[in-house]
Amino acid sequence: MIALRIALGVGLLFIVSLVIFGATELLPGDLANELLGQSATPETLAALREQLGLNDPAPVRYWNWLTGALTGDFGVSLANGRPISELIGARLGNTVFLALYAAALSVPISLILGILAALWRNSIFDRMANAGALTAISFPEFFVAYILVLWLAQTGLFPSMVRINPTTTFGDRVYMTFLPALTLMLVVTAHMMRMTRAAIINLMASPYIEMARLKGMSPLRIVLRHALPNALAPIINVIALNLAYLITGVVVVEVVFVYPGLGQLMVDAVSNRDIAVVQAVALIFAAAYVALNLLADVLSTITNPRLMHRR
Amino acid sequence: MGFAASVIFGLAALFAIAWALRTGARATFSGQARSLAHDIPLTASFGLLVIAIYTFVAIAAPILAPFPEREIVGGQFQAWSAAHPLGTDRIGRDMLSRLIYGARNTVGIAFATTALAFVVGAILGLWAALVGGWLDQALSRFVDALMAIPALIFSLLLLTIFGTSVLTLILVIAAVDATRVFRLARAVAQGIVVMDYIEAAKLRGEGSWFLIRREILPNAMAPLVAEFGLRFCFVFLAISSLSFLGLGIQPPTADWGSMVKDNATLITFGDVTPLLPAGCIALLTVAVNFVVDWQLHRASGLKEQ
Amino acid sequence: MNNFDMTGKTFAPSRRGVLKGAAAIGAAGLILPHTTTSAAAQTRGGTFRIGIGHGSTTDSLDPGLWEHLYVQTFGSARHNYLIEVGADGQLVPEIAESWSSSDGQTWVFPIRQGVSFHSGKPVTAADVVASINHHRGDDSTSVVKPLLAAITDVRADGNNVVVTLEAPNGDLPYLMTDYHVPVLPSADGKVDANTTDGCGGYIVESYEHGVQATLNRNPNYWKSDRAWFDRIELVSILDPAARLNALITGEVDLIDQVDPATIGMLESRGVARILSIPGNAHYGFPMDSRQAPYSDNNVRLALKYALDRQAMVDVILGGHGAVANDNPIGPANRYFHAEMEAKTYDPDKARYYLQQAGLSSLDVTISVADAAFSGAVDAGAMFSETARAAGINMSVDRVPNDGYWSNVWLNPNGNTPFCATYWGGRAVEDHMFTTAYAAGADWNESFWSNDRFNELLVTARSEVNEDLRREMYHEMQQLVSFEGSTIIPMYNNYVMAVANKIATPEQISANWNFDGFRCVERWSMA
Amino acid sequence: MGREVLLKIEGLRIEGRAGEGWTEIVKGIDLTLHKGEVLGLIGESGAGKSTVGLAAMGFARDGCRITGGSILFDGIDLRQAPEAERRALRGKRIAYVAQSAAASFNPAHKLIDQYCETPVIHGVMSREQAEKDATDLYRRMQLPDPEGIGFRYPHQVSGGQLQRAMTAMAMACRPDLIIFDEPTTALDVTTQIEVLAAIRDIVRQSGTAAIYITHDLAVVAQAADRIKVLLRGDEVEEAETRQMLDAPREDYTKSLWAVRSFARAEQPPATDAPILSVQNVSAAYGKVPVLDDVSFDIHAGRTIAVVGESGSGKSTAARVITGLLPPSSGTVMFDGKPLPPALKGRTRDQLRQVQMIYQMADTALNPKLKLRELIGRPAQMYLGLQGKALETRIRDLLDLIELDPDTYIDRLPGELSGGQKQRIGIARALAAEPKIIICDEVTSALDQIVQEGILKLLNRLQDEFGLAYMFITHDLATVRAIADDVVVMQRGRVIEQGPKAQMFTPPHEPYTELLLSSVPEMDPDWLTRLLANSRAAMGT
Repeated sequence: MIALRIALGVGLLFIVSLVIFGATELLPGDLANELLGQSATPETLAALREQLGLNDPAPVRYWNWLTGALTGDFGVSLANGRPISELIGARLGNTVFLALYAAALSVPISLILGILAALWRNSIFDRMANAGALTAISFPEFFVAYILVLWLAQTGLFPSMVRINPTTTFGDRVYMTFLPALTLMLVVTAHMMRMTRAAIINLMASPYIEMARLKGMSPLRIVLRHALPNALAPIINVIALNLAYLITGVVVVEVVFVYPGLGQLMVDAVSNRDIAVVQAVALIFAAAYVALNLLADVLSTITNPRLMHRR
Repeated sequence: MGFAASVIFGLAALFAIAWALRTGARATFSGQARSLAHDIPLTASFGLLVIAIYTFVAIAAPILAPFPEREIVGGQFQAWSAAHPLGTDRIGRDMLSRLIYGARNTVGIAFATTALAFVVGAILGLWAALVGGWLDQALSRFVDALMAIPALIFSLLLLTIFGTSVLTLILVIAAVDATRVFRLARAVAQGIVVMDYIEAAKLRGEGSWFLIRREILPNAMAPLVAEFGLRFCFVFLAISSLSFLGLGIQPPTADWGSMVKDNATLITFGDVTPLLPAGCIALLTVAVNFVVDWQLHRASGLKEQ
Repeated sequence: MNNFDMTGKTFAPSRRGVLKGAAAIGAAGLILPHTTTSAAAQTRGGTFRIGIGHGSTTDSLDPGLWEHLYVQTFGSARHNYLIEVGADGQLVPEIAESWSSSDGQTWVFPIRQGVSFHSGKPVTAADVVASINHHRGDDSTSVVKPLLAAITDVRADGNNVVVTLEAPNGDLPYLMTDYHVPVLPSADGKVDANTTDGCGGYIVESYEHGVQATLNRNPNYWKSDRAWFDRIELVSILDPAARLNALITGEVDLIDQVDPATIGMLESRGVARILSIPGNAHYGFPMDSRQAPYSDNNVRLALKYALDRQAMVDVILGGHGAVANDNPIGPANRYFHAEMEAKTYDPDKARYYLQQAGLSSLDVTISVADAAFSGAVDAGAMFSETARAAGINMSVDRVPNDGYWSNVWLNPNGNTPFCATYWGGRAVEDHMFTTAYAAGADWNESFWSNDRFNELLVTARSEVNEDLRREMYHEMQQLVSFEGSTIIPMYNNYVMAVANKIATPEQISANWNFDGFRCVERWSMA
Repeated sequence: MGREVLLKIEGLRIEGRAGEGWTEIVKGIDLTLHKGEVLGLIGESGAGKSTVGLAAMGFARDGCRITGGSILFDGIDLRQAPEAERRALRGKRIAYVAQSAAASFNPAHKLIDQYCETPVIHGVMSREQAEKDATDLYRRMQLPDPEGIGFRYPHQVSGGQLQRAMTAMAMACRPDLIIFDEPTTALDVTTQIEVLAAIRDIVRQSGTAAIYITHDLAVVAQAADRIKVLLRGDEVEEAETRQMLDAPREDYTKSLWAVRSFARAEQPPATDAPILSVQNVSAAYGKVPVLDDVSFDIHAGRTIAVVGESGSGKSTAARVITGLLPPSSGTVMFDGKPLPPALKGRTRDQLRQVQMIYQMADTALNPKLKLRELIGRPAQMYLGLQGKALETRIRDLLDLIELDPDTYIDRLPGELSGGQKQRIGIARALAAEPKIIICDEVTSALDQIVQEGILKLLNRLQDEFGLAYMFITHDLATVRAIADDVVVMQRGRVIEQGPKAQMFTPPHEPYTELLLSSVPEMDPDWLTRLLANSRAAMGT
């Protein structure tokens, strides 16, 4: 089963690479154009194109890239000749760190808020949490980020930008990355909280919940012990979805906090038509998406006795 | 903090009006409308009121706005005054007028985009669920592949290829959003296609289009409508994110996302100007979701009976 | 987004400071080295952190591909050049101890002895030759290849480097200041273009492309009155608001591209000051003169009268600039024509010219992107507004920043005849005109071709009579201004904000931003 | 009855939310229960019997509220007591056994964990003691593998076993009162016997008082000491079980007793060629075989009943006939000609000839379509009726199923009662003017009185139009009422088939025998007798 899913995932990555390659082919201009900018003359363009191998037809270039990628060689950045693995390495780490950090903040909070909101549904708390979460996602990300900078960075509590390098200690990293993580937390919490609440409330009408109430169990115990385990599958799925977002969709936050992550790299590479880098990053994103979905499915299976323990 | 106070006061006033209107509706209407009015929670009536106001403002923008949308009528960043109640923007256009026209442009574009995404995504999703088999597999895997590409970056790529006219903006965001709608529509429809009435219709020899249109769609409406509300809001945010990346709605068209972006550096200095369009977006988002929550609650409530 | 910004387009540097050198070939070597410059007020130490609105992971270390402020500043911090442009605009010898030519065709540059690269390897004439040759030859991909195309031979002669030209050219020393041509270490006659080694004031400690670079003071730096800071940190901050925040919160000490809208508020914070350096850089709107309706000069004039130049300076530049009269030659130029009739915003006049063109109204589309210059989109909107009163219906098409210079500028697809542009100033009139206004020039963005202008351009080059020459250049400016096809509403200053704890010299170079990229070695802690 | 009163309910009134307001669903019920006594609470759906049962625990479902009366449990006023006190009683002194154990066990936890929850949380015993006790109770409930069964998850245990496990769980704290809410309704007849016996035994052995809620008189007769009959929230009458069975006082009670009186007139054996013939059909879902060499004939104007428990393949046979599941071998002949195996290969006329009525009218009718469209669509599609003619036809059909066209034509299914919905299903089938109607458990979701109406209607229509019915059911009473021919199926095979008279007279195949003997009879001693017989049989 999992082998099939992995095979499907690999197929998916192949489609993604095709789509991305096709799209970048459609982009007006090419790498040589972008590198030389306004100073491009036909002569230098031709020389640069020749050097970069841009004169091959598209299918040939795709094939070259694909065969390289299949043997684990993602090649070098066309723009500056650095190995792509080197370009991506540190940034991938940064992206994952930020995503996990934001998840570490937002998952417990959204679970707790979602559970409490389900427990006290239609109460003032429920309404306030709901409206608050909605308001948080209603503002554009960069707006939220700027407001946090205004309140928390200009007052000197946290740095307004993230300056980390591979030698930064974990503690410093946590401190310096707090604001971007907080921004992302505000962005994703609402979704997860609402899903948790909905999943639990959805189950609250189940006969076994009524049974638990008729067994004299306390409301908290009913929610935690009887509803939550059965609501895990949708909650895990929404967490996976948001984690995927945290890894792949945080360009804006990266820009605002000058965070060296993959999103920025991807946008750079697109604007420079550095197709090798675009492909590599797109594949990392797609792989993250596929892997997280797979992980969510596996976890859903593990937490579901009906699937784990066959008759 | 006068600003914060006036915001709180304004929201409270909106709630009060919503409450008054609901009371009025309960007293005046009869029949179904009356029971609707009885049913409606205060949050939802607040949401409806806000949506109504936005719609009115969007339609009546040319009448309401004191100045034309694009005309430079003063110096840049003028303070709030009688002539310009919300001051002027960075090149001296009247902020209030831009906000009012922004309602028309932003809401209109977001609505068109969401509607398009829903027509395409829902039809394909319902179809895939109904037909199943390889068609379902092919469509689903393709959509999976598209969803595996981050939405923002994919939109960016497409907009760069096709340019940033309002039409391409609508098409691109709708295309990206349609994948999400597809997933939802398919999931919802999978619960419906196993119902006996679908089997009955198949036994009758009905074609796919009839099944989708008459048998599945009416029963999938509730979750789709709820999703519509959320997507509608996400489209706003997507447009403003794209504006941030330099690919949003064309100037000098007034649009709230771009207006936030244009004045974003002012936030650094605690200036409230960018807060106004952002607040407009947020208020509508919250309002729409209040209504959506109510609708969802009604839909699930009716099901239980 | 700013990473789509290509504002750091490559231009040959301004030649504002070459006045003297150009007039007295061979005498330039007499200019005193910097050791005599007073340095009493400057203190050593400290870390200078610069936030720059450019930088990308795809940035190359190869100087032939440098194109924006980040790599330019980074380059100046670690490299030296043959010749430097001083803050006052004069040429200052750097790795070349002096320069001379008997005929203007063969140039000799004696190489300064005792200077070594960070690796310890001494700087030799062979290194200089290889560094120059990197930008020459068929397989060179250097941006300045066309600029150096007139060089037929470069060779080392003992401690001298001898450069031979196709034809006499007094501007060669000026070419050697170009930021693309640093002195790099070589081996076997080739440079390693991707090295971070140089002979400049700072040694690279780390470099993450598109993120940050850290450099430490070169303890063996040959200049004793330069490189005051112990450490330099260059951070790429693309978002304007993030740059501002970084300055306000003290994360960085210097930022470029300050949003004019926030200058007042920033100054009132009292943590930083604004440096606004006037230059000859200018913003413009070229029209493709081959294409109707722009082929009619009346239409062009109508458009020229249909915009409010002062308002643009005030709004787009926040006052940090000056009104331009469709003239690419700036007030700092030798032959600047100051007495031309000024064009002011005059809808009636615009209407009149429209009538002259036989039109009652005009529909045009201007393609703009902030990639052309910061504020170009707003400028387009303002232009469109003021034009309406003149009966010109101008729609603003915001095109993507991404790919602006390849897809929009120079009207490559025939659908963007009217767009926005940006030029760093040229110190020498001939250079500016030849680059962008001579018929058939690669970068003649308006495809303007004027017989009289072209004739004057050639004769003026060889004219020795100063007054006649002035007259010719004045006439050319008149032609460009009133018959040309480029609307140039403003000269923009280099606007940067610097923290109060940094001391800046009294004179800051107008030759490029950031004190000619040399802020890293000229400035110091307060 | 000198025994101590355990529960005393007086003037109980409960309201349920209905749209914008509240309607009363329990209208002043009095109830007295003594220690160790079993009270049967019976009534049709909507009688309020479950609501009363839950109220005995001081509990009202969401959307319900107790508005009047008093509930005294062992001297404690459950209405006045704080929630914490009520909660302390629930599970410990008053336990509940729900209708569907499969739905009422939490799928996420093992049986033993759910069992131990009550005694441990209520502080009655430690976890170890509880586990030991559970094994003992499981054994007494005659569950297989009493040591191991607790460590299974609910989905790993069969429905009948789950129901017994739930009864064991209810007994965990040795409560004074157990509420049984239709504990056997969802089970197959043969399973129902076992569970019923187990429940009766444990209640008697432990001397617990119980309220046994059901709609099935025959079942309640086996378990209860007294019976109380409810109708739409009101009490109809209450009496000792035997007295109630022998001499019901009220007309309503009598009508309940009389339900099974309907029977279709005996038909002579069929002589004509069958209109539809299933010939040696085998079918499978994927690789799982579900039908094995099944053959039977359907004759015009006759009703063939296909009987079997869940999983016997009777519904699959219908799916093969309709073309939803193409058989892996064998053919279905219609009017002497083979029908194309798959739905897609059949012509519109072939589709028209075989119509289907479903068990759950709720899911068989699109809830978003008005009756006009629901009924009109087949007429429009097959017969090409339009406009006025279509309208007339729809009205005629509504008349046929005894619903007033003016009132109902523009209603939605949600606005109808269960019986009315099933009638719409019938009208929809009739609209196609078919030769054969397949009725898949069409009455099993309905109350008995309503069932009777539907059966009578079907019978009348059959006579009127000469329809052939294929009647899929697990209910032998229904078979007795309307079948002409009977097919008994078990595990995908036909066990026995023939005319009704033959099938209901011995000798039977053993499985048929078991089915027949498992149908509860309206005799308080029936279960005791049956168990004694079977034990005797096992003993020999």
